[in-house]
Amino acid sequence: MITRRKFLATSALASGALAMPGLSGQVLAQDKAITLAVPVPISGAFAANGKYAVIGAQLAADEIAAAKGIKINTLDLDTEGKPATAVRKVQDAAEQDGARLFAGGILSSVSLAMGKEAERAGGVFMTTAGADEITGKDCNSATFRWSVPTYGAINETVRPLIDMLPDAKKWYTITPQYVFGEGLLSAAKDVFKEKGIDHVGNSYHSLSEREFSGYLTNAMAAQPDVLLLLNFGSQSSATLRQAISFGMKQRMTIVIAWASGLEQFEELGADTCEGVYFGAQYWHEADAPANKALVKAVQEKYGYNPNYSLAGSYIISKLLLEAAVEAGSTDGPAVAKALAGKKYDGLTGPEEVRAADHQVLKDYYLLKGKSKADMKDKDDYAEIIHSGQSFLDPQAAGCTMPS
Amino acid sequence: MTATLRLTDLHSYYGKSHILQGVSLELSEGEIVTLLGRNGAGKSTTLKTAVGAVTPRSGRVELAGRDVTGQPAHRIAKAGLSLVPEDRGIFQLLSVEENLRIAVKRGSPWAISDIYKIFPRLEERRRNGGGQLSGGEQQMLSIARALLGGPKVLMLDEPVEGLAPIIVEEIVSQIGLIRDAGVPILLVEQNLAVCRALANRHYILEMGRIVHEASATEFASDSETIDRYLGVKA
Amino acid sequence: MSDIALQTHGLGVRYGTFDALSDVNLSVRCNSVHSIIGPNGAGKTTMFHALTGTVAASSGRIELEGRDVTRASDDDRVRLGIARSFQVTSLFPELSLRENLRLAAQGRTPWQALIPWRRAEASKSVLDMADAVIERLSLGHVATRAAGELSHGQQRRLEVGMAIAARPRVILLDEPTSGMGIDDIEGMKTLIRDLGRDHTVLFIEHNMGIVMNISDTITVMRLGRTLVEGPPAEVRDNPEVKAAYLGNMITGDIA
Amino acid sequence: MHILDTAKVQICLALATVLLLPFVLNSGILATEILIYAMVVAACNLLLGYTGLLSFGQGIFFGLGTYVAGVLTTRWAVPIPLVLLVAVVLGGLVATAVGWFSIRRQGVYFVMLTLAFAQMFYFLAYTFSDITGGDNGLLGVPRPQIMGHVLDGPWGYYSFVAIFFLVIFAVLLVVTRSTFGRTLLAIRENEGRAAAIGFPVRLFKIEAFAISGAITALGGALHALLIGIAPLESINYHTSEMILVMTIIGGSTSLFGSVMGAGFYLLLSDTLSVIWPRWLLLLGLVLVTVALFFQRGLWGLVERGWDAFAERRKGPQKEAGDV
Amino acid sequence: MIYLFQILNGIGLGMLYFLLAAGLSIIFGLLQFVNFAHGAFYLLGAYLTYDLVERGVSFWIALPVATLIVAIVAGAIEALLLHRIYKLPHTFHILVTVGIALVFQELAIIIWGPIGGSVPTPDGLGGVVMLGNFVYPQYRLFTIAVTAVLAGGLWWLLEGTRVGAIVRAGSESASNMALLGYNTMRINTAVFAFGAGLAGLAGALAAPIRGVEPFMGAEALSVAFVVVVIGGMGSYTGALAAGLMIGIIQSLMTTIWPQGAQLFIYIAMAAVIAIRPRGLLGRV
Repeated sequence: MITRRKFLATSALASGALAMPGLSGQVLAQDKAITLAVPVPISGAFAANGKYAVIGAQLAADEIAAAKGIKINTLDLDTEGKPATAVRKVQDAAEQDGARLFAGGILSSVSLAMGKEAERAGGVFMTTAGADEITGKDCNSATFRWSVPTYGAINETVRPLIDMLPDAKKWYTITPQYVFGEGLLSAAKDVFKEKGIDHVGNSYHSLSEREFSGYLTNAMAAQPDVLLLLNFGSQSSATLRQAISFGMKQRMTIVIAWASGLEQFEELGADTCEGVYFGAQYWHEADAPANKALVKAVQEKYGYNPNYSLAGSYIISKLLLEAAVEAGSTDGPAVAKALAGKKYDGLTGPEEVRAADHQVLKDYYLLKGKSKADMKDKDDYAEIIHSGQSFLDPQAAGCTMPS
Repeated sequence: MTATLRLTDLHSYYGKSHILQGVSLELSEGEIVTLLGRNGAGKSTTLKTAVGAVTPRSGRVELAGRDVTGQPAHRIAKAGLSLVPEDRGIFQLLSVEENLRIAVKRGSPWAISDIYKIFPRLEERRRNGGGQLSGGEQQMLSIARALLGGPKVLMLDEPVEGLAPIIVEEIVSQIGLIRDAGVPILLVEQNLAVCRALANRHYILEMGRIVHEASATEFASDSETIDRYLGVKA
Repeated sequence: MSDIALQTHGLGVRYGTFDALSDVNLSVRCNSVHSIIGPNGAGKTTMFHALTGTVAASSGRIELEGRDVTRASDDDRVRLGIARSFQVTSLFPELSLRENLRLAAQGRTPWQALIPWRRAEASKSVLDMADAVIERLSLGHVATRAAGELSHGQQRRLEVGMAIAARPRVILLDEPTSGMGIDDIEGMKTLIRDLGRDHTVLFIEHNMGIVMNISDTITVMRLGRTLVEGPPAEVRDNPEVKAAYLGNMITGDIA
Repeated sequence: MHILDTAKVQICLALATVLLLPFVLNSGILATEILIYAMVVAACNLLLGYTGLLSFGQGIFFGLGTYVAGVLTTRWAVPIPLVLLVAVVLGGLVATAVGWFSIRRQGVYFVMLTLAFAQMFYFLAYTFSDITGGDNGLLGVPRPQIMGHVLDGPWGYYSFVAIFFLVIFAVLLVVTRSTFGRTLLAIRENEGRAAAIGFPVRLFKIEAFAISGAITALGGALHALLIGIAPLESINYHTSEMILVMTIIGGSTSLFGSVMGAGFYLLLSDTLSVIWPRWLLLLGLVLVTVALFFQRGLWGLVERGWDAFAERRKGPQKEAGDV
Repeated sequence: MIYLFQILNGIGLGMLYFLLAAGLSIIFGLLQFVNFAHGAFYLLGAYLTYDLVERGVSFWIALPVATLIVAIVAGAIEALLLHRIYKLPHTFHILVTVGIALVFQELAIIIWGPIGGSVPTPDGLGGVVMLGNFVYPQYRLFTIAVTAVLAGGLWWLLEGTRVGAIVRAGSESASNMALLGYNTMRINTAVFAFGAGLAGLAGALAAPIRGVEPFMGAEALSVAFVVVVIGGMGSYTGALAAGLMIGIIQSLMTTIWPQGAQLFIYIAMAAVIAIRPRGLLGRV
């Protein structure tokens, strides 16, 4: 408060603090820096994601600044993983710092709230969060999303697995009880129905659950061939860990449809992950030129491989900044216009920003955990056994973009 | 002969009220001394001050020639000044034996078996909870517990209050046994008969001061003093 | 019935299996000073609790000016006209002396105090009552001081004042002089005697100087029962009382 | 009563806060949030400071207010004044129920009971996501309009909230200085005696709960209008914890102390979170420090400072006199 | 069959809850102190175990060492900080212990990182036991056995030994203990350390099942509170009964109505309190 706020207070007073701040964004000029706001959970329960997201955004900013010869300031906003805090910080950044470019999110509830706020503030927001509503029924002109929605995640994991494991006819699901979980579950059910799979049961659990022995018991009682975990983050780690302790890995195939990638492998360790299938938005070993470049840059600068939080934040920051440069302004609608329909070389290969719903069309990966002996290096936890794109068309996803 | 317990000019307060206004008394080897007085005269406060449960504003407490003034209660208790409080302080949820066991001190001349000799009732009820005892039994347990710590001086606060006559007699004889075992006793008691039966000397306390001191024989014949300080005459 | 303020018929209180009070027949005349004495554990304070409704009577009846109040709750009894002071001073220590008394006076009409916008100054009768009591206690010079900062004697007087402020028919005082110095006791004695003129006072006391001096009637209690009741002279010379007070090995319960 | 605790000084301080915040702070959102929480914390103070009830239930009422605003504006487009009224009434009613249950126990048990209720309401909100939106919350809560003009700018809405803040602050001043408020103080000081002089103590406590709950729910509704969402976190017990911490830090002997507590906490969090991602550690140390060394809170410091200042100005010539 | 199995799960879960709550309950009984930092000791126990195992120390050594370190740390906190605030109102107990809990949580992130980690199942207990159609992890059976033995041992310690008698006596009246020559400050420190050590042990035992993450303390705390409220404050047997009850209810609910499993814990608590405000076995 002492330094930043004082400074802001004086400068704002000079320009008339009580007046409504202008709604137009900055016009780019050589001598003027553009601001990229990075609203991510830096403290709180999802601090791990925020830490890497900040690094990824900075990397993108440095890269664009060097390439285009402009100044870019990144403004890290700690959302604490709470929607209310996130919205307040976004409002503040828009009004105090004139920020119009927002790259971040991660959590569904936080991202939905921020998307609305970015639209209201005349900015543009790009996220890697999971909730389908972001490019579905709550889509708006200012919000873009890089990550694949639930439909794609299920279709690129469950469908290839069914093909690969023709004997596995009985599937059991464990689902967190909220909209995101429901999205994954209903997509899975559709695939089951189409493929003639016997969905032998599902257990819902709350988002604060840490003890899964009860749900796993339900699953064991149904004697499935495949256990499909539809929860994510530390909950999916806990479920997997406990499932393994119940000897379920030996008795059935286990799939985590929405894994968070390298972070999760590090948390779980190779022994736990061996033989388990993981769906992932990003994998550092993916064979795409842009990805190879990113891995090289991160290795050079930090000495480790990029994980999903870092890579996701990097790519959305880069997209926003490039669009702003192209539009010659950070003004929300202008940047959005530049982004919509854009095709580019992405971290998963060729990617495209679909204009109709602002969803990026990109690959989703199915990984399989390797044994410790097979790992080439300490991060080589898994091999990519399938990748591909599946997307509902915008109408089916429920997005009617206001013009 | 030096006093085993000597209180010199003690002043104590409860909040703002000045309860002890200069109490001095002493107790020697082999004696039972009573402290008499009406309700609110400061008898219990004198005992509590001696044992450190109330910290005196001024004055001295000496135990066997050692100054213990102002030390915390547990130190004074360890040094050998033992108080059996008016409410008896029995741990209701502990059995009789447990109440005794936690009171045992290394180096004490008293063992639990000695206690059972003096208080056979306690041995009978050793498995009972402290809360299930009658008032008299609680009193015995409280005295017994104090003895196990090997006290140099024992202080009893109204040991027979509210007890049936037959129990009173039993406790009076037990107190006598303890004195005979060599533990000097300072007794606060309102039952004159009990005091007469036991005490070598008497102090009378009024409004926080010692107003009268007498030997047992002097006191027995001085009915005027008794009426004045303790009876219904104003 | 006209001149009896408070009366009990066969009043008993039982704690578990212990009879704290049994078969007490007490009658307190209007505008009199009535004291209760007796050794520790005689049931004096228990009787107060039963009279004010702090504990329920397990048998018998309590009448206030002829009206049966045995089943009335404690705050109802305050409104009906029974007020008490406590043996252990129980004030609102951080509030001023005047506020303590104002609250006690307001306690007669507590529903008024539930109105969250009603200013305390709006109840003139309550304020007047508080000021009248301050006058009566001669505590005007410390009226704005916090009760917790008063001297012990002043606190004891305020304790009695709290009972007066409720404009009761009967004032119950539990050891009003406990812990007081000689000078304060004299003042308290005068206060209680005066209270007897316009109220009815029932009080528990150990100081025989006060009891014998100002009581119209004395009830002596022992082991939860009444032993003797009568005027001071009679009680003083009663051999049973003397025996009870000075004790012997047979009764063993004596002060 | 301290000289700074008179109604006039207090309302002046509140007014000064409203007028000064726009000049001191650059962020209208933060300033508005401070006023909303100041209101909510002052209502908590009515329970904690004036009645001596340490309740973890405030988050229930706050969350309830946000959901009232969320549901009524996004489902049925109910006009804002009516929304706020419903929040107040519903907050009061739920608080009465929670209070009625909780005050059956005292001390730590009471604390535990309110904590349990807070958890229960959280899981109710989570489980019945059809109404509350579950983890996603309710999105798109609109700002109020005044004469056809939407209060979209931060300082426009600030002014709107400032009026509520001043009214509520004045209401609480009236309440705490009424016979009712003064009886609450008596109950805090010595509950047994308050009952013995004739006050039906339970009724007083329940009424304090109701008033506190109504104001807290109003604050919750205003907060939902501020940030445009009704999130699940609002009804989490951490909200209760935060409100309590603000109350204690501010000092529970004065209403303006609550305003200071809310302001201090929010500004501190905002500042620390910019400085260091692990700022919660520093916050933890602040809490320990306050409990050990500043038990009368910020307001206690202000009083002490004022007394020292008055002492110096008065000089040695006048010693006694003020009481 | 599935219900029987869920009851077995519930017992395993309940015994961990019991271990957590017993410490809280004992501390409350002796000190009348609301300890919001109790979850932090659970967290510390789990992380210390994780740390030691990562360094190659055997789980069997890490378990007692972690427990002991937690007890020592807690004892130091009590002796340096907490004993000063016992006489203050509960408000300040809560303020201080909430502060301490925050400090521990953030320290865990600083020292061990924000992601968390796994503790491998200890050697020799990695397998499973077949129970009809169901399998049950050996390690979980082991924790049930250990906590059951501990529960019995604790009961014996509290009810059958002089030390236990001292603790129980102290929780009845500290001033009477002083009259018997006991330094109650030292007893307080020891009991606080002991109660915190139980929480640390619960954390250490839970680590191989649940892994470690920086926010596990806050979650454990709220469960521990529920167990103590239902069981009755200060009651050891109450903590056992309530811990098992909550564990079993929660497990059964995951089969009966999984959406409401968490909600039902609180509904059960509200029901118990409505009928019996002091808790199942509470004394006061």
